[in-house]
Amino acid sequence: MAKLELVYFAWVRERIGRARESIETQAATPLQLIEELSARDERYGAALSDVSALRVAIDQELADFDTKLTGAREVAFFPPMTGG
Amino acid sequence: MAKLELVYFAWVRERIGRARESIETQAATPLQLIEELSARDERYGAALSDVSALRVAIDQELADFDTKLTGAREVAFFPPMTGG
Amino acid sequence: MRICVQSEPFNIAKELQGFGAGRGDIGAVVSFSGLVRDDSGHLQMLEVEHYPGMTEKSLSSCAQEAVTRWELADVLVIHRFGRLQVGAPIMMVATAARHRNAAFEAAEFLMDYLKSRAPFWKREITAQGTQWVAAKDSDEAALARW
Amino acid sequence: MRICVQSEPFNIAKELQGFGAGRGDIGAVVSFSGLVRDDSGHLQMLEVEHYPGMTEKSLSSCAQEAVTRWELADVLVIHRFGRLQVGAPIMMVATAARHRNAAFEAAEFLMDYLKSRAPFWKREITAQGTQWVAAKDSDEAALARW
Repeated sequence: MAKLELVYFAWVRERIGRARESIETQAATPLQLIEELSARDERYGAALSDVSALRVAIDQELADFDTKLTGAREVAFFPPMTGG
Repeated sequence: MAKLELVYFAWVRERIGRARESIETQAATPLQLIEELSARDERYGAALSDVSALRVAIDQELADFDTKLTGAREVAFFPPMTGG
Repeated sequence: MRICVQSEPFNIAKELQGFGAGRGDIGAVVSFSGLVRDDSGHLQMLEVEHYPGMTEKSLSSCAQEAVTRWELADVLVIHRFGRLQVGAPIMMVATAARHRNAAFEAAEFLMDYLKSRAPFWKREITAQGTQWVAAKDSDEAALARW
Repeated sequence: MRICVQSEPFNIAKELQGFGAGRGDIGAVVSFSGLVRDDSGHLQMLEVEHYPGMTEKSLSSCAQEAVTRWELADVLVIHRFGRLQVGAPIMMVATAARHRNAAFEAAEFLMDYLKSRAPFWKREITAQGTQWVAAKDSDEAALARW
């Protein structure tokens, strides 16, 4: 089991109902992490099930949903950015 | 015979040796005007013979060397612009 | 190079003061500023959320990439977060280069990257409620040209 | 719209002060400034000659064309003539529009037209003498895209 800090932004944060949390997980990728979270509570499913509408960052770098989480400390889920 | 104000800029002005002059001419186009001037004095030939290196404006609007001079009051010869 | 992520308002002209000035190797300075626009006539505020830490990192690496690709003499990026009023500047970039094409291209590159790669999210606040601004496919597509 | 043809030096930041500010219909402001560059290390001054009367007319019609094509909310053009020091601004354009692409494109259009269509001629003054700056084919070619 690895310890991970999860952070959420914008409507992902609103749907999950919190901005951050620490979890223990065996997930090897963000996609597995989403499956694991969605099994725990339906709020995660509502926020994270459609990955085409999501972005993920691992340790503050944009990543793919099948990037390995090995060694990761912080994973962030959020909608496509709208800066500028 | 029409009366025309001629103005010159940059190295055209330097080669002709003056910035402006009033002339009487029968030239129907800037090209004919150049031929007429060149016949008068070799300085005009030195300044104006290579029209590919020149631009012409009629009454302060860029024009072609075969544009009709009918009604024109001011004709300017100068090198390609280098503003900006 | 100067990267600012701030909640404080800023003045475009003031930030540009002295940028690229007094040197012999800069021929072109370009600036772009994005302002809070109110298309509906009902916008009260724009709220910008961001990801502290990642924001600074992504803006810096984007600016660094621009400096390398276009040999910029200087680059400036400012982006606000928090609540912004209609008409207020949200962000700005400025580039200084030897030639104008480099300065223009680098500024457009910075904007395109920042739009789709820097972790900011906008929310419109009106009397009727709040709404997250949706990302545009055209913004993502704009990255393809670089 | 503001068009200035002047021998006096100007300050880019100061001229931009308030440009496009305090409105709800402007989302993007772009500025471009051209500065006197010294590539050889021997430039003492840059001298800019112009065609009084035609200069103002050509800058105005160029700005008017940009406003029409890109629905600009505002446009600013300043161009100096006379003797300019190394590092000093020669000219600037600024555009304000609803969207960023319009503001960027209009600014580049103004620059491309101004370079090849406005009656300015530059001459470099060095200790060795003076030399007229030659027009670049690439500047003329740049007009083709509009």
